[in-house]
Amino acid sequence: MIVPLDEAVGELVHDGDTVALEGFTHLIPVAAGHEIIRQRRCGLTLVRMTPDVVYDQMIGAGCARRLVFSWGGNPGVGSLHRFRDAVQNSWPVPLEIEEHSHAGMANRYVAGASGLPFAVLRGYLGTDLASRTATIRTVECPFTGERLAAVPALNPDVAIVHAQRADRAGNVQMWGITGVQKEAVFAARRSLVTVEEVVDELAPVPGQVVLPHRVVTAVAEAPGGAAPSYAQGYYERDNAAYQAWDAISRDRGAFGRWLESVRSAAPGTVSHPTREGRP
Amino acid sequence: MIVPLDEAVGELVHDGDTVALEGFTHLIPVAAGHEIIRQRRCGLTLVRMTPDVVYDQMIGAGCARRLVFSWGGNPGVGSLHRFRDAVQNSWPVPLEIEEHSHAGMANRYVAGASGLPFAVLRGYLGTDLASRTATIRTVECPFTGERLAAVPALNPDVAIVHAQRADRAGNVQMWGITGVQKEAVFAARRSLVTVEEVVDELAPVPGQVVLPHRVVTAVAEAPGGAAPSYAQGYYERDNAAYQAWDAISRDRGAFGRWLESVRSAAPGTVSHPTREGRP
Amino acid sequence: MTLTWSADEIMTVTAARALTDGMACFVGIGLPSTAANLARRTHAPDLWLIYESGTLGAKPGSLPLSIGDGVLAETADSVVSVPEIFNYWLQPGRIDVGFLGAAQIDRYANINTTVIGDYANPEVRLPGAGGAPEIAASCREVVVVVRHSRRAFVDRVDFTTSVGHGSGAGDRERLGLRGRGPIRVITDLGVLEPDPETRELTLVSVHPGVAVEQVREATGWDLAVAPDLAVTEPPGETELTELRKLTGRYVADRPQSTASQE
Amino acid sequence: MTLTWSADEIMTVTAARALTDGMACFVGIGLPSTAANLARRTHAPDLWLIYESGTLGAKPGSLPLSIGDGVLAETADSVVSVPEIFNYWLQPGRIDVGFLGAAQIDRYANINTTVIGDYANPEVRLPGAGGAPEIAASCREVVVVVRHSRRAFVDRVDFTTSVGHGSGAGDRERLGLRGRGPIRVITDLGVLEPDPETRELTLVSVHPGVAVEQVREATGWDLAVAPDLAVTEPPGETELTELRKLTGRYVADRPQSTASQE
Repeated sequence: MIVPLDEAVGELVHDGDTVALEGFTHLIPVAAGHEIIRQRRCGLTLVRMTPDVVYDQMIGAGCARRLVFSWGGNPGVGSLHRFRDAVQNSWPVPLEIEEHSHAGMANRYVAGASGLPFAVLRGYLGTDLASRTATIRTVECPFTGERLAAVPALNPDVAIVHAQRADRAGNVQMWGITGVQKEAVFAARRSLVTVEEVVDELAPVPGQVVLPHRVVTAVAEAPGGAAPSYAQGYYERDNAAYQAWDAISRDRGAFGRWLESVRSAAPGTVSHPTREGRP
Repeated sequence: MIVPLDEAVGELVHDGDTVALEGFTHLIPVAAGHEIIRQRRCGLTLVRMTPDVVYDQMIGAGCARRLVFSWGGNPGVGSLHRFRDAVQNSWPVPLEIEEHSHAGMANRYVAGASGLPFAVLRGYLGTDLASRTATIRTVECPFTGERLAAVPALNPDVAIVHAQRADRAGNVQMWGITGVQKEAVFAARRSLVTVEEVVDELAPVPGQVVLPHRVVTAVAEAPGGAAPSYAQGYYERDNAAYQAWDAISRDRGAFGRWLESVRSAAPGTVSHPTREGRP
Repeated sequence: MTLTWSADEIMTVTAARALTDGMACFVGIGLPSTAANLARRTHAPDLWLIYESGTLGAKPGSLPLSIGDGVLAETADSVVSVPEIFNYWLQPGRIDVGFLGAAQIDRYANINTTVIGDYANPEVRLPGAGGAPEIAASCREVVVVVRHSRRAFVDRVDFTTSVGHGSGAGDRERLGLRGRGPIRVITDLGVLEPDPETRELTLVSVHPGVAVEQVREATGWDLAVAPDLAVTEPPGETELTELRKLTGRYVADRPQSTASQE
Repeated sequence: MTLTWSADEIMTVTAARALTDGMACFVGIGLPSTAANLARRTHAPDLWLIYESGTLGAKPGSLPLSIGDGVLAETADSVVSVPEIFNYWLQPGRIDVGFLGAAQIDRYANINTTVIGDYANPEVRLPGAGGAPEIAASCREVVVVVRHSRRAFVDRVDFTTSVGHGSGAGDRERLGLRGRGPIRVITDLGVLEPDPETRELTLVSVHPGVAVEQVREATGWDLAVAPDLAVTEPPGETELTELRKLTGRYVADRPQSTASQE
């Protein structure tokens, strides 16, 4: 249940898998993403509501053949240049995209978590998304006759999230902004949770979300594993790292050097632009 | 926002309304139910997943013309005799019933809370409920072709729940088993929350559910207002009162005397069988 | 010393034994809850109890009177909303075993908790469905605990609240029900299991001292009896002691430390 | 003393004024967030901010850089899941005003944040929809904040990420969109509002010192000008001070207590 991160990724993430790394600005599983890069996984369908720096890195590293998402950007900074390069120039490999809105993606996870084949929402009406994305259809209310949007369930092969704590039985505790992580874990066939620390007992925290061990396949300790995003109660968001990523990612060469540094680092190391070269 | 209970019921609950009093064993809004009896409301469509003693009382008092529910009983004791008398003998007035499963009712509230006309679930397959209840239909998944159960949204005119605390702005805080109360309040056009106490500041509590003041129409202070059910952190369940209700409710005469005592009590008083006659 | 027990006690002990340690068990109130909590205190300490009130992994020290008692919330790994229990836990098939009671149960283990008599004009109005229809549909398997009588064991239930094996073999699959349905019915007289071929409930075990004829007389159809009919293993001392502690019938008439030596 | 301000500052101040105290406001990141927080610190202390990350009633003391900053969670009345924000808050029409940005906006206030150029072979791939399509559909009304340029103000968006007024009057109703849609577009040059009849965006106000021709030149269609064109009320000292505190551009070059006396 509690395993080293490199073993967990090695066992749970296979080439060609559909993999969702979730975390809404807070608690992004960056260390796990870097481990996927380090193990040179490829052909992945990457799923994420808000692909940001770590997905830009995985896409630039050639891990992904397909991206299912609703908003891809460097929050507070601008665009994702590796994502753009993949979409606009197929570099380093072509990237198919399947694009939804947040409401649609959130409900796709909810349907997946609920064992339903689809979800119903008021969404997409009149937008070009509805015509560009094959996984947006409509359904008729059997009581009112009204037509509503329907989206298929998301059931990733693996969901990966980061949390503050887990106990030794694999019960996971997170708090603060917890986004769609519970739904992603429940929707997935397998799940990996990286945590700031493994503790003997999970003292209750207001606003906590608990993932019982029964829905968690593996827990890996990865202190600092959400940086440069933040872990409430542990560390702040490293805004400078997001800004620094903009320059690195604009240039294929600079990105290549960054990639080399990640690949040559020891397993479990988290590499952040602003932290390079520091003791 | 913060009003006396009798005023709140007087303003928010009208004859003929669809009214949901929710609370899953814990935090049942009994004081509000008794105030509805005291104000002699009639023709109500009463909605509740688990009609128990307080609904037996309201039904016996003739408040209801219709009951929408999934399980009606005296938990841990047995049957509801006023409910049975109404269904089997139309006493004191005929009672129509619309009967679902818990899963169906919970999802009807979820749809109501979500502004959707219906909800989809895996439910009712092969049961006689599906043929006896008009609000159970099917819908086809537009992606897989699978047929699933569909139930219409519940949007009560008023939802009434009981909570531990509210602040003066009308933000409500409850914890422990919170059942389907959030969904009931969100689904309703108006809402009334009775609370153990109104406080200046809601100190966070692990496991809390907060209902922001924006979804709360009125808050009424009603200390002990969930008895004989319990309010975690305030008082225990009065199991003897549930047992005592069995004898009272079996007999129309005994029930009539109980009803008279409730009607003649001062507004806001909670009458429980085992507490009668005590100082 | 000779152990003695009541018919309810051997029923509850036998029901508890049907639960394997580590399973996730969706528990109905009453007999199922007593049996599940007994199992947790004897051979299955890691049995994971889910109650429909929203408590996950409850570890009550005393028997809850209702599915929403405070002791369940206070001892749970996590308390979630009722929609979440049904949608995120039950519906996707995460629960190993559903543990149900019944007012009526029939030849194919279909369950009625709704009405005796006609639905529109009932003889007896019962509480209704609660969580049972979806528990019976979605748990990997279902165990039913019910006291044996001709009133309860009927040829065909007056109302199908929860589907057991429908009208026989292949019916669950035809209906699209995902779980295996009732695999065992435990009563105060014995144990019934669906026939592997026909899915008709068949007597597979009688409790010590119970005659087959007694069970057949308490059953409203021509009850089949398994050729290798067993006699239920009697309750052990620990099982009885723990059960009586739970139900409040335990009388500590001697020091507990010596009890195990007798 | 004469107040001076930048084009971005008057845009943000004007956008903040579009928000009424007590409203529930669904806030996009960037310019909308700055304006909403300015409103909360000036005329609308009870403005109720919702961010799509799940924070309800956030009261950040400093500007969040993202929609999920810790300061939002720590100051919120409540933090809920992302599905809950969209399903229980936005979708049922509980939000008074949605506050959006845009990469492109067209004559009928349709918004593009997806691609410039062809979808399959884009010139510029933009971040995409995020919460915007449903914010634009379900909020009672929508306010858009965007810097004025011919690149942004186009006759027809390359991609309709979020519907404004579609192709004109009656289109929202035909599509079944429940909110009123964009009621105001605030830029660094002036303010546009949909024509009451045609729903075409019309210049209703220019900021002090801005010529109508300048606005028309920065607009990619033949921009209509309201007959009663106004000049935007200039930012007040408190507004500018609070805005600069928020954006970190405030220089406390004199004691604050005397500032208000000048």
